Amino acid sequence: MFYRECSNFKDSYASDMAIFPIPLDRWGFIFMLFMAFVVVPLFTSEYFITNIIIPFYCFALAAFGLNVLAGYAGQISIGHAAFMAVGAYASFNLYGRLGLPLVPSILGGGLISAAVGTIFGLPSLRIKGFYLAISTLASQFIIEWVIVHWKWVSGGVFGTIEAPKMFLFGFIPLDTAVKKYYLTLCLMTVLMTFGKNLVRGQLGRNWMAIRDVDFAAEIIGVNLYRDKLIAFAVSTFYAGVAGALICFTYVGAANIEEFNVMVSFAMMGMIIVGGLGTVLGSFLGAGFFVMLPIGINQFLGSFMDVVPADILANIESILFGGLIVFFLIVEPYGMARLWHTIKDKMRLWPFPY
Amino acid sequence: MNEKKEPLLRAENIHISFGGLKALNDVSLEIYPGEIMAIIGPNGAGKTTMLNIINGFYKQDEGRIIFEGKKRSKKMKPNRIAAQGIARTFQNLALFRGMSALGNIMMGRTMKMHANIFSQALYWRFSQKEEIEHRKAVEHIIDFLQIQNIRRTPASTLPYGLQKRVELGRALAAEPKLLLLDEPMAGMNLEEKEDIARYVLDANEELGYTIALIEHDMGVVMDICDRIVVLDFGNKIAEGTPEEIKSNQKVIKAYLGEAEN
Amino acid sequence: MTFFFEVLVTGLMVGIMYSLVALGFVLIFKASEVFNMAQGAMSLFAGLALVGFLDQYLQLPLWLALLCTVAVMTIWAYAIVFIVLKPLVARPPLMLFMATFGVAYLMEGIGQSIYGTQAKGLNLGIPDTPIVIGGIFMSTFDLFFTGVAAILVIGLVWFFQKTRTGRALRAVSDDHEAALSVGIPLLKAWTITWIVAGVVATVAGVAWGTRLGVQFSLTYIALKSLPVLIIGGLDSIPGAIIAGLIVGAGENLGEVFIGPYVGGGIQTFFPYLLALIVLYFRPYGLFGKEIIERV
Amino acid sequence: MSDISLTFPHILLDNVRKFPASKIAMREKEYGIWQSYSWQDCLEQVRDLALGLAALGFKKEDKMAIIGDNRPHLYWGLAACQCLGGVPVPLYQDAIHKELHYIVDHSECKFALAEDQEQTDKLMHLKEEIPGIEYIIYNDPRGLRNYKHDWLIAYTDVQEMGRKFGQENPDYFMNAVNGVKPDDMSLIAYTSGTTGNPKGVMITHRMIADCSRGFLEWDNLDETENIMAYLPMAWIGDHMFSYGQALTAGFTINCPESTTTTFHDQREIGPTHIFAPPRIWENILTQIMIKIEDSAWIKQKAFHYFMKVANRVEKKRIVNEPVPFADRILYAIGRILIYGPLLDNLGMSKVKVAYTAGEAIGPEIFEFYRSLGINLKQLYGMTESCAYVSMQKDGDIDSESVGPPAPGVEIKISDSGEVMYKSPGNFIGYYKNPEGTVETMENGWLLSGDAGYITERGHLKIIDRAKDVSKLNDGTMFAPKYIENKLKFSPYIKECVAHGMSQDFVAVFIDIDFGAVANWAERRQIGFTSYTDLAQKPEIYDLIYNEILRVNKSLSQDEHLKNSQIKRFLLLHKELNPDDSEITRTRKVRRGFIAEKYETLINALYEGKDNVDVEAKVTYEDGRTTTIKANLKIRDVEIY
Repeated sequence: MFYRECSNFKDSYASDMAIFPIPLDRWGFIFMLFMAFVVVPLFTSEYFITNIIIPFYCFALAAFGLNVLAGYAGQISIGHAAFMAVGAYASFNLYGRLGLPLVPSILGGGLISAAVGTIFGLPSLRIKGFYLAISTLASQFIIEWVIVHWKWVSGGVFGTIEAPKMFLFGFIPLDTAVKKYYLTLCLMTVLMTFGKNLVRGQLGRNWMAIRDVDFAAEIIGVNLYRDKLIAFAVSTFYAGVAGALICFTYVGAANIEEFNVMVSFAMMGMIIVGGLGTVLGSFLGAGFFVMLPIGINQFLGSFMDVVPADILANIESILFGGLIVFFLIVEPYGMARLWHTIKDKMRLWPFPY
Repeated sequence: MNEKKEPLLRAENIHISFGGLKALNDVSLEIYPGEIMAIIGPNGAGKTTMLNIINGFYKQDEGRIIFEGKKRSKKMKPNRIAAQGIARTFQNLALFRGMSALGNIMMGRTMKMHANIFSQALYWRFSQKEEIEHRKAVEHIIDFLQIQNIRRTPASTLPYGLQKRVELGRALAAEPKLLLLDEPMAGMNLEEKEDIARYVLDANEELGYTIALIEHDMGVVMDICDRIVVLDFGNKIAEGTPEEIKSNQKVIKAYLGEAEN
Repeated sequence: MTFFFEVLVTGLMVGIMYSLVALGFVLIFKASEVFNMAQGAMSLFAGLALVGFLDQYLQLPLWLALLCTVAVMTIWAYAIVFIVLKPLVARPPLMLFMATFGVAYLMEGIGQSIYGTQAKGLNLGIPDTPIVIGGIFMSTFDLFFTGVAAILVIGLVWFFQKTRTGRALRAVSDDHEAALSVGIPLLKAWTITWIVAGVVATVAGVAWGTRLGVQFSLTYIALKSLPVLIIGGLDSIPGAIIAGLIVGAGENLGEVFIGPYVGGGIQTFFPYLLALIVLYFRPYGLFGKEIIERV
Repeated sequence: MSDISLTFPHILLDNVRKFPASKIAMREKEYGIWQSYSWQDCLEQVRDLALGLAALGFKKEDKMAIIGDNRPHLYWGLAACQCLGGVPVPLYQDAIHKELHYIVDHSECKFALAEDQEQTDKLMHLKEEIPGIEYIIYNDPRGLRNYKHDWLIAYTDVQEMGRKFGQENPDYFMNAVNGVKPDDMSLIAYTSGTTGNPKGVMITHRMIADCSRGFLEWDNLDETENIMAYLPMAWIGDHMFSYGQALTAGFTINCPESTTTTFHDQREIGPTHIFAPPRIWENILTQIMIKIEDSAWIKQKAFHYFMKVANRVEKKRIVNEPVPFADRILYAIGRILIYGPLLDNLGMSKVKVAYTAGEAIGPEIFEFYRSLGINLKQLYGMTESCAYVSMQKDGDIDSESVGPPAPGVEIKISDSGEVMYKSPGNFIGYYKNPEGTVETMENGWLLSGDAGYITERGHLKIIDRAKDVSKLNDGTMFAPKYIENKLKFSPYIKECVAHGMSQDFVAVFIDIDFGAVANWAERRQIGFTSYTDLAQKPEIYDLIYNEILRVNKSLSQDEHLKNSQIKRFLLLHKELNPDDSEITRTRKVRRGFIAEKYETLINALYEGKDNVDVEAKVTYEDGRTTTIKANLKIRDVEIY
């Protein structure tokens, strides 16, 4: 209805292959950036920023990571939170112990997580489907165990490290919510852009090919082993960075409980509800997952003055589970696909086709 | 026809069996550069198995494959074989259903694209140039197959005939030295068959591809093929030009035999 | 040496428990190609329900409480099959797999909203006094449940091998069309298997519940038995049993004899390590059916 | 005036000088994107081709046939031919062999330029019968690999020769171009006349150039315009619009990917200037109506409501009356909800000015587009006057007339009521047909053959073809075309023929629009096997019946015409088809021919029968023929 595509023609492949070929989408995206970079930090409360937006960004990153693996490359992983943990602890060690600068240690955390992820990806070369899915759970438990039991990894007791004071470029203290917010936002934006480029490029196509018909992919020349492993590496890199960011900017400590198997499952849910194999879906899913408890809280809050944590948790998991089922039945490709259907209707308005 | 020429691919005494069942029994055949060669035979004659061995999806139990004069190692993976220049289509479609027609055909170029992961992530300079240059090539194939209007349609939603066409496009995009087509016209109406037949001919004559195809429609085979190999129950029972095959008693029997049961 | 045997036997006894849960998975997978991530949640719910009937809400006698629990699980089975799986028939297995995620969340949420989240003791009045058999110490408690588990396992095997329904169900797993010709509608078959799985879950829930108390962590039991599953092979009942024993024994022995050197607590992941190793050599488990691709 | 170039070769050279290299002269949708050419590119293409032709022996005043869809290469061919002082003869790409043979033979073409294999085949077939054709040049080599003749050459090869020839004779091209004079013949446009053989209208550079300038000043159009070139190149309208005006002003000319994707491509480009015959506007309207009928009821309601609003508003605007405030608000809302998206979907949201020309357009159709906010205007002209006689001026629009005389045109009405005019576009004569020329000229005035009069506003109003306008027995005026156009506003009616000359009442043949009606029928689960079958369904008769009632109502409001309401009608068993020479390529009804061919039907209409048997010969494009038998129902219609 609001789309105006007349005289939006492409006279070069570059413009035809742009991320947002439709002007209105382009503007929508710019508007979003504006919201994120200007409106949110200036006009929203510190609580909102620290407890909603920052975790939202982090989980969006993580969810995208999982999406690369499950949504694009078709290799389900149900132990993904463990790699967030790897990223978190690795970056803490890099920053706290080795004294690397902040951003490098966060990315370093990602890289280390990617290395570990690649190792856990090796079974995917031989194992398929559910066997693989379950063997990815191994990563969850093995990593948890290592972190809890090997003091030199976790440093503190029961795998908890307090976050040291953070300085950006060594001198800018990262003390306020807004500063942390910008750190998260910038990293998130950059990495997501890279991510989008990957999945729309040849690598992304190879992944989807593997997902859809692996033997046809191989016969057209895709190196299954290499590209599966790359998928694991990329995916776990994003998870790692997300984990590190969560700990630095949200929790303020690396705590293994933040990354238990339940979180892994939740991430699965995120990408299902959000939309498998789409970047948008990663955002929607993560957003949904983060907002849900707060939403319920607000809702119940209007009836009772204090909402018991357990009731909150229960309603949350009921809604979450219900929605997973709902989406799988009604719209298997999640909110993202829903949005696209609406969008197409808008573009054709007032015509049906 | 060009018997003197050195064959592009030679399969020598291929044996393969699945769980005791002999699928191919001492089959040898040559494919010569620039020809359209057909493998025909009743159902279960082992035609598809032959293609699967040629492009390395199955490994023969005995016998050897010689491609461009070099013996192929049995350990060679299908993607390496593809890299040597063998592409194929499948009897029952194997399109990447999650991708658009364009994306599917772009997959045909995958071996030719070398931008590393980082430059792809930046989508800048080399990576972008590469994408564009291969998009151009693909667009020519889209034009060749006259599927401009379905470029952006998801493969899964395309009608069967067009899916076949897209799959052909995917194989063409790889610019193979040897193009294997497994029943490219299966389940098509006459008109669609004529189209595909024309594309196959054009691919052979204008783009100069060497083609080996399996097809049941004898009419088409006789029309477009230079040479025919006939398989029956895993054995090669005849080989020659369409005329020779038409008059070959064994062949006729094999087909009548099929007709009976 | 006796010590070794003690460890081994305890391990085996735990192993049977694993097999029990693993069986739940196998049954459902065989019948409906669904990999049921809700198995753990089912055990939890069963445990909670039992406690509910037994002493939390109404003080029913044990046998009645058990009966009611099974009834509840049956209702669940119907709900899952007809509300969740029916619309998803003929969708890729991955989707059904993910759907069971949702079911798990639902069960946990609903269960805990009804019965609360705090851990509850579950006492069936079985004395936990150690007794000595052949010079090996073991708890009657363990023995009892080992017995129950063993009986159930045998029962299931019998059900699937001997009874008409059982055979029909196997048919379903092998080939859906065939099953229809045998005269068992798909959905009916599914419902039956889910009920059976529910019963198994109940027993597992009770067994582990009495041991660790009925609480959320019961769901992890399921996770513990996943490696058992893949070691045995997703679709093999005997596989589940044998793998269960292997894992049980393996992790116990590992814990006792290797654990101390690496920092202890290796049960948590040892089974998975085992699974990885097995899968590397047998991608479809010890007894799993291999899937061959046709072009 | 002398400093203004009056020949198209020079105009092309001027453009190369005038415009920066960044200015796009032509775009063609190919390989998924719009390939662009600057004026420099065009010149090089034209030069190479021209020199190539020269190398092949093409001389001044030689004729070159051009056949194919609108492609830059064909327009370049046109220009190249003119650069050598030659005369292009564009042909209708859907013309059947018989017609092509006559034109190519009559115009003595030595060269022929074809778009692709399909067209080349036609020409090669012709060459067997007409040895005069020396060379056939093809643009798209696809499928032509097996054709080996030295007289069959690829476009690019010709250009290759041209480059060599150019190196050998560096100033050949410029000499040739300077040899071209404004009053040299620049085009022979064959009119598919409603009677007899096509006539070759001889046009000069000066005519096209002057008329083009006239157009451009009239609407002050300049090089910023974007146009879609998708009308048959053989039609004078396209030549004026996509070549004459385009070169003179320096428009950007956009050629669609294929005829089937035209409207999709138009949406992408968003032309600022549209020129199309009524049938195009009718088709688009039909498409809109079909789609709307398929859309959700809420959308339908919204659409119909806001179209009513728009219509109210337009009725005010067109007579320059103030629009009531409430309506202005509603219209603004409508623009957001309906008109805006609609125009955007049609690719017309950028349109500055649009023309309908070639024949009369139904007032309702005309108002529909205007009410959407498109500045649609009517233009009157003929091939013989480079389609340049009269056109409507902004702010002085009137759905019934075709506007005041264009700059430099004089119009007068003969005593018999026939429109005659002097236009800068008046042709020099019919090629090899002096007597034909004499017939149409009357001491410097050109006889249009149309009946019309000048309204009090000084607008020219065309009633109908002079020879078609007649009287019913009771003496009331009967203007078939006028009635037919009213009928054609219905999306369900494709063509129709009104009868009534020296009869007691008006009766019509109707051709249903198969697409629209089939769609309508399917939605109501009305099964049918063929066009003929569908056309004879009683439901369809009811459908059309109501459409006719509507027309009768509006006729009843006109003093002169209220007695010429439609009393009876029948639905034809086949679509009127140029291949059966029932209508012309430009879809003008050949009344005489139809009167003979369907005499039985006409009689049945007037003898009061309620059905009639018919057996008709149908010709397919490839010349094959079959016969259809059918029994056609006849219906009475009540009148107001």
